[in-house]
Amino acid sequence: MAATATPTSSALDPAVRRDLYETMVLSRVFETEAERQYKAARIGGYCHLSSGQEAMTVGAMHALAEDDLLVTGYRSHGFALARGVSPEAVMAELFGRVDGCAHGRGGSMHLLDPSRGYYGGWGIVAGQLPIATGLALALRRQGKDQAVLCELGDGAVNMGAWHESLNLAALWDLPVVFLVVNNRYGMGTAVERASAEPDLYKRAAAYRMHGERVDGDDLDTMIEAADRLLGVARTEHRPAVLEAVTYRYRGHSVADAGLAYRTKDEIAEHRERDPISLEAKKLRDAGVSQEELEAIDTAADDRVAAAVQAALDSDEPSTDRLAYGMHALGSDEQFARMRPGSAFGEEALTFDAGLGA
Amino acid sequence: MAATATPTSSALDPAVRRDLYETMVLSRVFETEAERQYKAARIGGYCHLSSGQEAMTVGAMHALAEDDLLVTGYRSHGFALARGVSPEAVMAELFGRVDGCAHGRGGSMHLLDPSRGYYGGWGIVAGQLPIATGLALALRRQGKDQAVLCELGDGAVNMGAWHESLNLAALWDLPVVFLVVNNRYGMGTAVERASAEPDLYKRAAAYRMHGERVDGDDLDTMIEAADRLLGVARTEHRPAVLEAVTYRYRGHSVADAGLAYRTKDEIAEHRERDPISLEAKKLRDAGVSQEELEAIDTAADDRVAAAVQAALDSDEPSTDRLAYGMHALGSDEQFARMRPGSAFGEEALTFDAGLGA
Amino acid sequence: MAATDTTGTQVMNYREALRLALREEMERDERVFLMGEEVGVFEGAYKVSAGLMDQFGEDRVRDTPISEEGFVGAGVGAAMLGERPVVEIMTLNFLLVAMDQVINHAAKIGAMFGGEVRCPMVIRTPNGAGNQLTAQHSQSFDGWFAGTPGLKVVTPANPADAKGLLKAAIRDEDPVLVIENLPIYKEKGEVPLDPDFVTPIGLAAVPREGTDITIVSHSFATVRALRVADKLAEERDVSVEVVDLRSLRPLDVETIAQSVAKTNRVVCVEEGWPSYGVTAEIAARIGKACFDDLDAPVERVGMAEVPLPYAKGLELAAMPNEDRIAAAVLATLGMGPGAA
Amino acid sequence: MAATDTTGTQVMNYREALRLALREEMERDERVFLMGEEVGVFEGAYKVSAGLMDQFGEDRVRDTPISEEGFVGAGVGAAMLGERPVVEIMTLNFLLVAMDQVINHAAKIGAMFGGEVRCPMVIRTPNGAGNQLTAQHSQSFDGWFAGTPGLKVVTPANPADAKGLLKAAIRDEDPVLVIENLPIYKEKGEVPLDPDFVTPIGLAAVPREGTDITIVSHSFATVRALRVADKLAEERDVSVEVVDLRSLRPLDVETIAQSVAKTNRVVCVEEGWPSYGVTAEIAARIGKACFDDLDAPVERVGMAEVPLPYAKGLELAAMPNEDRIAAAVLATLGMGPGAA
Ligand SMILES: Cc1ncc(C[n+]2csc(CCOP(=O)(O)OP(=O)(O)O)c2C)c(N)n1
Ligand SMILES: Cc1ncc(C[n+]2csc(CCOP(=O)(O)OP(=O)(O)O)c2C)c(N)n1
Ligand SMILES: [Mg+2]
Ligand SMILES: [Mg+2]
Repeated sequence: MAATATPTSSALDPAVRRDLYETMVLSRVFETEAERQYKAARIGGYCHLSSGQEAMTVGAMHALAEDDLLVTGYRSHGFALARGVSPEAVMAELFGRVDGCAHGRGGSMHLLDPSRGYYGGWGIVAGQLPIATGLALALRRQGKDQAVLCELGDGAVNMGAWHESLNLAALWDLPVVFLVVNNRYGMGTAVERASAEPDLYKRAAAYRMHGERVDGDDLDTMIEAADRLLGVARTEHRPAVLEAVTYRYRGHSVADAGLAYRTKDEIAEHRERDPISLEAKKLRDAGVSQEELEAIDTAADDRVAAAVQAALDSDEPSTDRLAYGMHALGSDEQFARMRPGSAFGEEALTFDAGLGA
Repeated sequence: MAATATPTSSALDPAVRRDLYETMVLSRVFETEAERQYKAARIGGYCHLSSGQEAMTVGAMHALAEDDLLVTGYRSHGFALARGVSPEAVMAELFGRVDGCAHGRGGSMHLLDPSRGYYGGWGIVAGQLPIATGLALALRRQGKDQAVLCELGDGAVNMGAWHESLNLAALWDLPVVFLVVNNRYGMGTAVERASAEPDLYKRAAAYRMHGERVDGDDLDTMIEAADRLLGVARTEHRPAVLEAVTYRYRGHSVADAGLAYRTKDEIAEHRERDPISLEAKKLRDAGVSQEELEAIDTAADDRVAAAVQAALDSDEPSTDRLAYGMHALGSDEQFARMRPGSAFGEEALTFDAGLGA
Repeated sequence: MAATDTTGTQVMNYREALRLALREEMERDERVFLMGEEVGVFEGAYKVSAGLMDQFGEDRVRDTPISEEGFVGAGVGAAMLGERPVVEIMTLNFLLVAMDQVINHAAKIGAMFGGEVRCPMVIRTPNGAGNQLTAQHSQSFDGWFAGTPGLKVVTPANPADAKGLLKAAIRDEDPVLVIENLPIYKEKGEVPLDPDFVTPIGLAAVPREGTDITIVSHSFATVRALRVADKLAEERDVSVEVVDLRSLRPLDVETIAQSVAKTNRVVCVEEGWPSYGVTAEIAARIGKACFDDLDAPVERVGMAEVPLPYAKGLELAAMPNEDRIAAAVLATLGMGPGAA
Repeated sequence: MAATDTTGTQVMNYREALRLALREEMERDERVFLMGEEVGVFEGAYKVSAGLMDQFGEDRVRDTPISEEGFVGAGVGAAMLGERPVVEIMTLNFLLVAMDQVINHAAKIGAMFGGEVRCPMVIRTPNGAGNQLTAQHSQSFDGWFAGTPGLKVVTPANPADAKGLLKAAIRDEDPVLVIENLPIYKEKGEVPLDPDFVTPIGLAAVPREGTDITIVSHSFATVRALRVADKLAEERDVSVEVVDLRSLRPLDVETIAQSVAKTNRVVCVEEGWPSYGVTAEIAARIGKACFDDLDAPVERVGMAEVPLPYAKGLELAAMPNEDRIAAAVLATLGMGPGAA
């Protein structure tokens, strides 16, 4: 059951550590700006922020190899950025513009970038688990030694889809690591009020699967564990559960103040162990100067400001292209005979026209 | 976690043991006859036999107190009989007659008798688990110290409904015992080919729930375990998983020869440890004569023959009463205005008329 | 909002009317309890149950894990034993994971068990789109449930009906799906304070009378229909009658047919996709019941048949907006673009 | 049944035609694999996949645990990565537990992700009733899927279409639901042996031409319609045209409208419940597209709107049996009881 240890990344190259810190800061700044833009009504729908969870996100993405695959829930701005999707493409998506990574069709919950192995961005709690399992099955069928990382929340572990997916992954020896982001709450429900076994990683045993819990707020811990379990998945084709304990500072979504179910003190307490501050301290200990750190903040600000500008400059999708992407090329012909007595102007729905007007 | 021991029933009163034996024999004879009647086309639909599983069934039903509740899947003739539903009412149900326990509306898969706390008889794998959980919740709300026994198959433990139900039952301290009937196969799929953790009872731990496995072919073992766990449920309001290992001799349903996925030798081997023979031996050891045992067989034959005759004598439901039971009294009025432009002769559908013509 | 006066009416919004109905029914009947995700401590994702946990405690306002299949089924079981569970599903979209318990369990009980046991449960949940919630969160599957024998389905379009229909549902002996609506939650209206006020299930309303054409609608589409009726009366001197279905199963075909017999023209509107949707059934019923009355084909307006896109402009264009409804009304009257 | 000759046709039953389609497509394309409960060792609950595990091995004919939500979703994921999964669901009834993966995942992918990724998967499953399988096992939810933008839904009614439509579905780049039918599995017919024979998606068939009235149907209702047409031709000298939809989404309204323009009368038949069902959409479309052609209201025949009871007599009475269809045809022609 115990995972075979692979070389750990705890001794991070200083330049790499600095890069990762930049990404953590970028993620925080990006989300702060997203909240501002939401309140300015440039972003709509649900917008779930992950401020406070940056070590978990960036650590997991660092451990993910270039040709590994990623699937997440809806709290995924940080994952997209850390996976290398440009802030412009993410911000444009939040703004609902054609240059968004889903061309303005998906919004905050449905980011993706298949060219980086990122297969979305899903909004139904635990709905992404069977899909991640299927991606891993495809990898096995194709004889590839790649792994899938599947992010989910602590609330998702009580859905039937969790159970069915973990059983299939274990039964079929699929290379998927289920990353349970335990940020203590699913909306307003604390883990202990939702899970009869609140040590969530222990549930892996029900499938003879390896499970472990780590401090998701420590970047090195996070990288070490993710790297090791992804390694096992790649080489031994064994799935695992990695529970990362962390905390979200903001409410469940921008619409939730996040105070009905927890105290200000509790939040303040967690902010004292902020993952970005922890990393800043490590960098300072390694000799990085305060100016350098401030320069990173400034660069992130600039980067995000540029992303906002790019998003604003990007076109809104043409309303003539409502059905864009829905069906594959050639499907228009199949639908041609549906038009008489049209209930909804099928005439107007074409699938294979380009994105432009 | 460990269940508190309650007085065991292993020292069965000889008269009781004899009664239970009679029920086991009745169940076997009933099902043999059901198969014959199915082949004579008096019974239709799916018909799932449980020959070979009698010690499990009768033992569990003996442990169930009079005011406890029962929910099962579709392989439930034996449960109904052992719970005291008359062979006439069960056979009439299989024949689709008005005197059937569901008035011919349910058939083999949907037996019930609320007056005996038997709430069905369900056909969707694991669909009965949330329902059993809800019955237990109602008992708790009503402040009652009763328990629910919920039967399911080894195949059902891989459904999401299992996971969600067990978590709820454990989280809310509900008095329900999940009786996993491990008869080695779900249709043609052996347990190890379906469950990553083939020691099914171990899955209870994922909910901090007690789980244990027993030999379901030994009546005394079965009674002791069911009695003990139901007792904990009643008095301490704690759920449990009881995995009873047994074997079905016949195919999955009458339509399945049951040989594509297992050998004749395997079946023969299990027949050597037939639960009815095991009990007969215990009775003989306790001084019951061979004639007495044969008299039990004969009585069962007679009982079942009488049930067949009663079923034959029972009326077929009137086709004027297609919608009987669908809605509560008074609903006809709600549906009255749906009739114009009727697509299906709503005129003919009344809910509150009696069962007769 | 907790009225102690029980005569007359009071202006309140739709969500308050629902809350009043829940409170009254919970006070009236010990067996009634509320269960769902975030209904208690969080006071409801859309705040319908605000204050109820304080009043009734954790047992009667029960927070659940995210396990829709599990707790919908738990509602079914509790109802079978005589409780009166009201199960909240955060939005209709999430009922997809509990479909089997609703369709293949709750709806089957009365008939399949030969009338030996009943399932008096309520599921309440909002449908609807319009806030850029995107494809997975903007759907209206109303017709699927309305097409399921064994269920009853009601869809209040204003605060009074929200109170009256939810109370009727709770008092009903059968499983009833109460489909609320996200955009209507904040709409205000007069609500009767009588704790025995209920809106009968199976009875459509005619919130606006007219003579030229009928719009048949339900849920938020009724709100739109009334706005379109106002606008067309003013701008084009068209007299629109609005039939608000209120109940999809049973469906009040009689009221629809009476209206169409008078106006001879009809547009059916729904928030969801029309193909194989609610308006299909309405149009088919009208085609049969009013064959000789119709002076023009029955028009339908609904959501464009695409997974609802995120971008605001795309979303607005895809939804059954008032311009599209007005255009369909005018076209059916021969007053559309190109007409004399 | 494994034909090596690839010209001409061969008589085989529906289940053999499906098997031939699977075998040919698996031979043609390595990415195609079959997955589902009992498809391998057991050779399929209805034996469609008999012999395939022997030929293609356990990886390409993959037995699953009873976990529909899990393995349907696994199909979605595999398809996103370029595989061509064919997922068998034992019967359509069990798709209820996997509804969320079909409706809120598979169907959403193309549009919601802006065309960046596709989901070329097939789900095949039989609908239907008629063998006393009772309320939980006798349903036809065809219209729910057909009403879901992003899906395609086909419903072969004979062996040739079983082969042709399943092959078209496997080759399609979108998620396609192939609804087979329990009572048709044993029906025989000529099936083209050409491995490149496919039946286009979105094209209805006219298996019988006639002049007096049209029956529009799909799946097993088409088998019934053809029998009724024979019977009425012989006994009442009525010339019935049968339109077999074959595809519910896209729906071939053109072929229906052409037929109705000729016959001016139409009865829509389905195996499921008509209210909010497939025939609602067909009737609504005809009402609009053929408004001036209709000489009589569009009739609908389907299952009585009750959970299907077990007893044989009740089941027969509840189903859309041929007497009920014939009666509807005659009534629509003004030849019913009481007519001149
Ligand atoms: C099936 C389903 N039920 C309910 C919801 C509504 N919902 C969205 S997020 C959420 C909480 C999830 O919590 P958790 O898994 O802990 O993730 P976190 O939000 O903390 O990242 C809920 C209930 C949903 N999207 N899907
Ligand atoms: C959700 C669902 N999927 C598939 C089926 C078809 N089916 C009926 S019984 C069965 C096997 C169940 O096996 P098990 O749980 O071991 O019970 P047993 O039949 O051995 O008593 C299957 C697959 C079903 N009824 N429901
Ligand atoms: Mg959480
Ligand atoms: Mg079994």
